[in-house]
Amino acid sequence: DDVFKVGISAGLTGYAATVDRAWSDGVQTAVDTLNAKGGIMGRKLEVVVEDNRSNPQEAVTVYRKMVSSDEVNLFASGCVSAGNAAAAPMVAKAEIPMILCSILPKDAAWAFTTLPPAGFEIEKRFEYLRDKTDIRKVGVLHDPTPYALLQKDVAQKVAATYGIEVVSVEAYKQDDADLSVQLSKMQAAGAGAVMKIGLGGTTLTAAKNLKQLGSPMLLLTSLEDLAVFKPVAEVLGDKFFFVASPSQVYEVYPDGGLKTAIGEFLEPWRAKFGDRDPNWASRGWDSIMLAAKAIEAGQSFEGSAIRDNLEKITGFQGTTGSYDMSAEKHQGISTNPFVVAQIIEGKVRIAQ
Amino acid sequence: MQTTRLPLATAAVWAVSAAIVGYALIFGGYAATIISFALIYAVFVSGLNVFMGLTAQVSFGQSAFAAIGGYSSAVLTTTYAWPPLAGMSAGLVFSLLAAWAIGFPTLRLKGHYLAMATLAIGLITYEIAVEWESVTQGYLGISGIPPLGIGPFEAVSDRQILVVLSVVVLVIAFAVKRIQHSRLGRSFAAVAGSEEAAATLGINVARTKLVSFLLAAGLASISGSLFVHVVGYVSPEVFGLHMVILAFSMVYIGGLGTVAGPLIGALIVSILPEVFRGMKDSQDLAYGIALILILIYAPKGIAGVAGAFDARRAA
Amino acid sequence: MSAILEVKNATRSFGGLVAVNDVSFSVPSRGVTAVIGPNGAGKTTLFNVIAGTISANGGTILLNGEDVTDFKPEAKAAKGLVRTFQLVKLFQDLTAAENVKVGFHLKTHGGLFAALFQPAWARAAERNSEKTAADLLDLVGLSKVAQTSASILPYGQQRLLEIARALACQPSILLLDEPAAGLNAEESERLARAIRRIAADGTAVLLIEHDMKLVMDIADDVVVLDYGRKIAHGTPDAVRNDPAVLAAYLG
Amino acid sequence: MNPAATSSSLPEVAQPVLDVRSLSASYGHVEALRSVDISVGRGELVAVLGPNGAGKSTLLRAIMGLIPNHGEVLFQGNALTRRKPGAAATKGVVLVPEGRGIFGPMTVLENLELGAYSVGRDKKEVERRLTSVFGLFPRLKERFKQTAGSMSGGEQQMVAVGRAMMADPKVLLLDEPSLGLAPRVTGEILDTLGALSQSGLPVILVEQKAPLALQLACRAYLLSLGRIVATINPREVKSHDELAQYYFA
Amino acid sequence: MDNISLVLQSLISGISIGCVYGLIGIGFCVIYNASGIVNFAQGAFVMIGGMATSVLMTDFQLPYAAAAIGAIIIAGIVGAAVERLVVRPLWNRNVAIFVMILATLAAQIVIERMAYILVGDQPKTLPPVSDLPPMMLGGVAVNIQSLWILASSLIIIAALNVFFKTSRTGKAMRAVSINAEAAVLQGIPVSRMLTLAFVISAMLGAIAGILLTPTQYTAFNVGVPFAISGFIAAIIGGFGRPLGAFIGGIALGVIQSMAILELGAGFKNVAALSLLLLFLFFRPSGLLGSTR
Ligand SMILES: Nc1ncnc2c1ncn2[C@@H]1O[C@H](COP(=O)(O)OP(=O)(O)OP(=O)(O)O)[C@@H](O)[C@H]1O
Ligand SMILES: Nc1ncnc2c1ncn2[C@@H]1O[C@H](COP(=O)(O)OP(=O)(O)OP(=O)(O)O)[C@@H](O)[C@H]1O
Ligand SMILES: CC(C)C[C@H](N)C(=O)O
Ligand SMILES: [Mg+2]
Ligand SMILES: [Mg+2]
Repeated sequence: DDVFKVGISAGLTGYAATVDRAWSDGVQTAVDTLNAKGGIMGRKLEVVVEDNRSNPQEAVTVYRKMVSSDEVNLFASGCVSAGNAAAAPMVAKAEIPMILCSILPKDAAWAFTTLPPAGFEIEKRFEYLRDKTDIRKVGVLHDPTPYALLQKDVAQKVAATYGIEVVSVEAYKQDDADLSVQLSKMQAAGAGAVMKIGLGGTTLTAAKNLKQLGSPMLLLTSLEDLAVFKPVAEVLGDKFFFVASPSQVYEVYPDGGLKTAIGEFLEPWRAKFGDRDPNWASRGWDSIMLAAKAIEAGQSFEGSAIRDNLEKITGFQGTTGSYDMSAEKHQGISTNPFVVAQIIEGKVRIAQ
Repeated sequence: MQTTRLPLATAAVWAVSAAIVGYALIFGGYAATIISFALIYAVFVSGLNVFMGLTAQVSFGQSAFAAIGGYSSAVLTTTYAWPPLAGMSAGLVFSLLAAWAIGFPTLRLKGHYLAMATLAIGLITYEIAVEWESVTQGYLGISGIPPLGIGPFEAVSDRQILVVLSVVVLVIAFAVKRIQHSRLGRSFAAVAGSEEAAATLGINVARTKLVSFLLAAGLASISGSLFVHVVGYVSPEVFGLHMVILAFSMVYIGGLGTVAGPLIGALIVSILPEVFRGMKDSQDLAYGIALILILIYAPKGIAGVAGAFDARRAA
Repeated sequence: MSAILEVKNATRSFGGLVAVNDVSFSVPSRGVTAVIGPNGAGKTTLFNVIAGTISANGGTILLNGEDVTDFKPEAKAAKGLVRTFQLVKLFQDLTAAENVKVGFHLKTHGGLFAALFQPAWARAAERNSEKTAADLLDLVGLSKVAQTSASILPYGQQRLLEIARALACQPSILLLDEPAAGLNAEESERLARAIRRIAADGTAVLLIEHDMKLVMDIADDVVVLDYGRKIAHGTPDAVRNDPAVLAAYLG
Repeated sequence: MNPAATSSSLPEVAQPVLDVRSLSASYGHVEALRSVDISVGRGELVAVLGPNGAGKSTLLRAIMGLIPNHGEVLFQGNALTRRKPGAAATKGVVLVPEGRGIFGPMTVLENLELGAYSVGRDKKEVERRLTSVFGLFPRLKERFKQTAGSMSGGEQQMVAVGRAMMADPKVLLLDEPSLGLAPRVTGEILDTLGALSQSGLPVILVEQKAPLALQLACRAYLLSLGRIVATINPREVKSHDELAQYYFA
Repeated sequence: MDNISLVLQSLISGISIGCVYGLIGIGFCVIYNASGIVNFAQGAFVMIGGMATSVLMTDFQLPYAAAAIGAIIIAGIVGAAVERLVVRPLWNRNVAIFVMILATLAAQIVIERMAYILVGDQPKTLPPVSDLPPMMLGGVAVNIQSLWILASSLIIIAALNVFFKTSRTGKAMRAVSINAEAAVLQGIPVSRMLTLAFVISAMLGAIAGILLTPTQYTAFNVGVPFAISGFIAAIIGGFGRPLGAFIGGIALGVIQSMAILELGAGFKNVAALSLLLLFLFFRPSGLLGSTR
């Protein structure tokens, strides 16, 4: 009879576009898969997606629309931290749980996130540098978005434990046309590698700039769509490394529960989207699977019941890791699933 | 009596606006959100209209004052627990001071140079909002801002907010109407017509422009404060270039230099995207095309066309 | 009769061209003084210097004995010196009546407060402006177009409107740059009458004009410029028969 | 129209070069021109007179296609496409507009060269015309490098008239060319116009200085409130008063 | 790298990116000189240049040069379309200058969205014109692509100068921008001039896009930031002056890179814009003075 409505406020345009489109396609894939099996507890699901242009004001508008016009039962919203934060109080008031891929809003009573802690991406890169290279000085290049700032802070804090020194921290903006000065500064400070934190075409710009400067520094970037990385690899070759989530290196990832979980997602995903990057989409998938689990656990579609049961989820195997939630912890992933990867001759592989 | 004939078309513009707001009042919910934003924009655009419409100057940087107002409200009410009205007033004072300091050198510029200088001011303010993290919390923004209210009375429901905003917009429209037909308004019009001629009639051109700029900045500041209290949240993107472009569309589509223009312009430009929302990826495309068509077919704006129609009827 | 305006050794050049070259004369506080001379003689430049629209390179301008050389136009207007332009500069979007009302700026006061709250005195001032504006429009024969937007008035009427607007300032000296240009014989006749009335009411008038009939009819004094220099100064009759003037201008 | 006001003994119009038939134009709902007929032939200079706001400028602008209009404008027997501004100009009908319309930021020389735009790339021809314009206005030759907008009022008028001469017009329309010119220069310009029309060029002259215009004109149209109220033969106008009579007829 | 070479290196970087801004600013000048319009869709032409070249190379397997020429032609066609469909109707209605600016902004949105629908949102890039390692002068790297940009800009500036100052069409275009009605009266085909102006400046924008994309990336949405930088460059130079725009672009680039060097990247735009403001206060009509 009645469908269970999942609302997505996503930055289908604007700076988060790549990420949020993938996220929302992932959510849709999960919903289709569940519906094919008859839905959750016999109730079908339906997705409502609204574009928030990666802008918090729009985000508020579309959240409002989905709350009052579409009467959604659950939000599986995208990765724009600011927009999610802006809408969080209003969503909480409407008693609708939200599962996100951004950092958690200040008042997170109703919000859960599929995003691993900011440190994970940093630690993997430090590990790699420590174990596989003799580079001990790095520069950190980051954009001013909240998630990037968090990572930057972690990098500065934990570097020493890896025997690494952060010799230079430089910012950039998403629409910068040139990063050479920042890179030159890092090089002048003695950095042997650049840790870039942030999304979008600027990774390509950084790579071009490194080449134009004739710089020997390695480039290690944070998670991003593989489609962006391919041209970067063409420019920098084996000087280019990136943090990859397990789904991005599925073929070469060691067998186990995680690989199985990813496989379940990849099957319908690839059927529909071919070799499009699965990373952010797999989080979207996770969000729905988490919700399904919580609903089934509580045998209730009630917002507050879903919320309470989400808090009780432990050991849930998702596509990016295993989720352990609690009343205090709405960020469920607690073991680092990432690897450092490279693209060599057009093929993604785990860096050696 | 010949002279007091009802300006029919202009009245119609007001009636349509009232109907739209009334609809939102009755049905509440999502419509109320959109119309609330539209009314807040109407306040902002009214200021722009004073500066651009009545005084024929141009500013691409009014978002700066909205940001000052908005952030003052946000920071003072959250970090320092001031009441909303006090935060708003402080924001107004800061905005006026900033506008005064900036206005002196800037308003000597003309045309594209004035456009550029004001654009620069808007962009600089935006950058400061992003970079001054210790106060503004950067892109993450400030949440938990209390709703509008005086003492124990708070406008929290959609309808209460709509009523408050409608009253604000009406008061401002009435004020603009009075200014337009006053000595001050005529000196604005004189500066708009010919600065050289205005000066020879004893009008202090620099001061007149500054007054107009301050009015615009004040209204921008108020709109910024209203926004953060209504939404409960603020971040730099609210006051980005996007805001300027939107406000420009509103002021021209509504009708530059008219009293009803800012309101009807804000309503139309806010509703337009909703009309195209179902078009998904083509939404912006449709919006852009609609904007171009409106500009071509109503270059004087809705209220401008109505005014011309009335003038014709009266003649 | 005392001089209201004294121009002493006024000089202004553009690059190598000396447009106004060491010109001195004074304008009595009553009556009409005309400035004539060939095209490019420096008449408009002289006006611009006097009114403060452009700065002088040298010389002094005394208004009622006060040195106002470096005053801005609005400051000079406040001292009673008001001008019109060779190419009319009206406030195009305002009606004729509103244009004149702007002219009352110096004679009225009130800013934002008066605009918003419209206290009794402000309303009274407004009514007064309304009435005086109507009188002034009547003086120049524009009553019929009082409510017409300035931009659509034919050229000749625009010139008259500009004069009415200047008069609204109740200037003690009025500078008119070619007021009769574009008027036909009838209309310049009406203009001449208006100027004579203005002068009779106690406003000194300084005017530039190429219409010799008008100049000879109404000027009490004529200053003749040629190549930036003053070549003659005297009564219309004296000037008319001055050989230098004949050679340079009248031909 | 009041046919009674028309002089009886007008000379025959010799094959009109420009023939305007029931031309009307309005600004919004203001009818500024109501069914006006005028024509000018080879060797003729016709004057258009009338009080301020009569529609003189409107008439010339309508002929040039600058404003929407109804009626017919025949040039050498062919209708000018009236909806396309510039159609008249490219055929050699040239207007010196009210308010001069010079290109202020450009130099005097550039202004003049643009007058000869339709000559194309024939440098020699442009030179030849420049020489003749400079002959007429020596001041322009002295100041050919000055930006036109910084010239004095009268000098700008010279630029405007000079620019029109550069086009080597087939029909010349002038809207108050004497505006702002010193009496002597006015005389010179009007003499030149007389000479040009004698040598065959059809000229329509809108002029406030009616006596001067009537000295040259072979025919004068009197315009009032957008209508031709009289067509007169200047030789028959004996005094200024008589003219005034027409004005207020 | 020692301190002096870091400063020099940053200076070189600033000049390189500045050349890009300048090249974009030149496009603004052409339309302005020919019509008095400030065309904010200029950034879209820059985007089309890089984007179309990339698509023609990868999806249609065209050689670099052919793809580039194809992209320039496409941009020219889009420029003509913008003029015909957006600018002309407004021009004929004699709208206020800022209505026109707003309309070109709307055109920018439309082009951007069409590009998005046609080619998606993934960033793309182009190989450098000549794939050589940077030239090393002491410890300072000068990249070859920037030399290409510099040389092309200078050639374009010289060509435009000759065009506007001496050619009949160029002068006619300036006349149109100053007083369109008077231009009509001289028999100048105003509408053809307008179209031509948009085609030329669209092509210049495309050339800028083709030259700059190898140094970074292009995507459907790079237009607006580029347009703003180009506009600033044009203003610094004195609006309407190609050489001024170019110098202005370099000034902007250098200021930005020095700001990043000394103050940190967060303040790069604040510094550049503040300097722009100061500059406007002291030289309100730009380095070389406006053309009008
Ligand atoms: N800004 C300027 N730059 C260069 N020359 C100028 C400038 N302004 C005026 N001139 C020149 O100075 C001279 C005097 O100009 P002015 O306008 O004062 O003449 P005028 O006597 O008013 O002439 P007219 O009767 O034609 O109006 C003219 O030759 C003019 O070209
Ligand atoms: N742009 C316009 N909009 C509306 N009405 C106009 C416009 N221009 C002129 N008019 C009106 O058209 C009528 C004719 O004006 P026009 O300028 O043709 O007169 P004119 O005979 O040239 O007068 P003048 O001798 O003063 O130049 C006038 O009543 C005028 O008010
Ligand atoms: C995961 C990322 C899309 C998060 C983004 N940088 C933000 O904080 O808004
Ligand atoms: Mg003069
Ligand atoms: Mg006229």
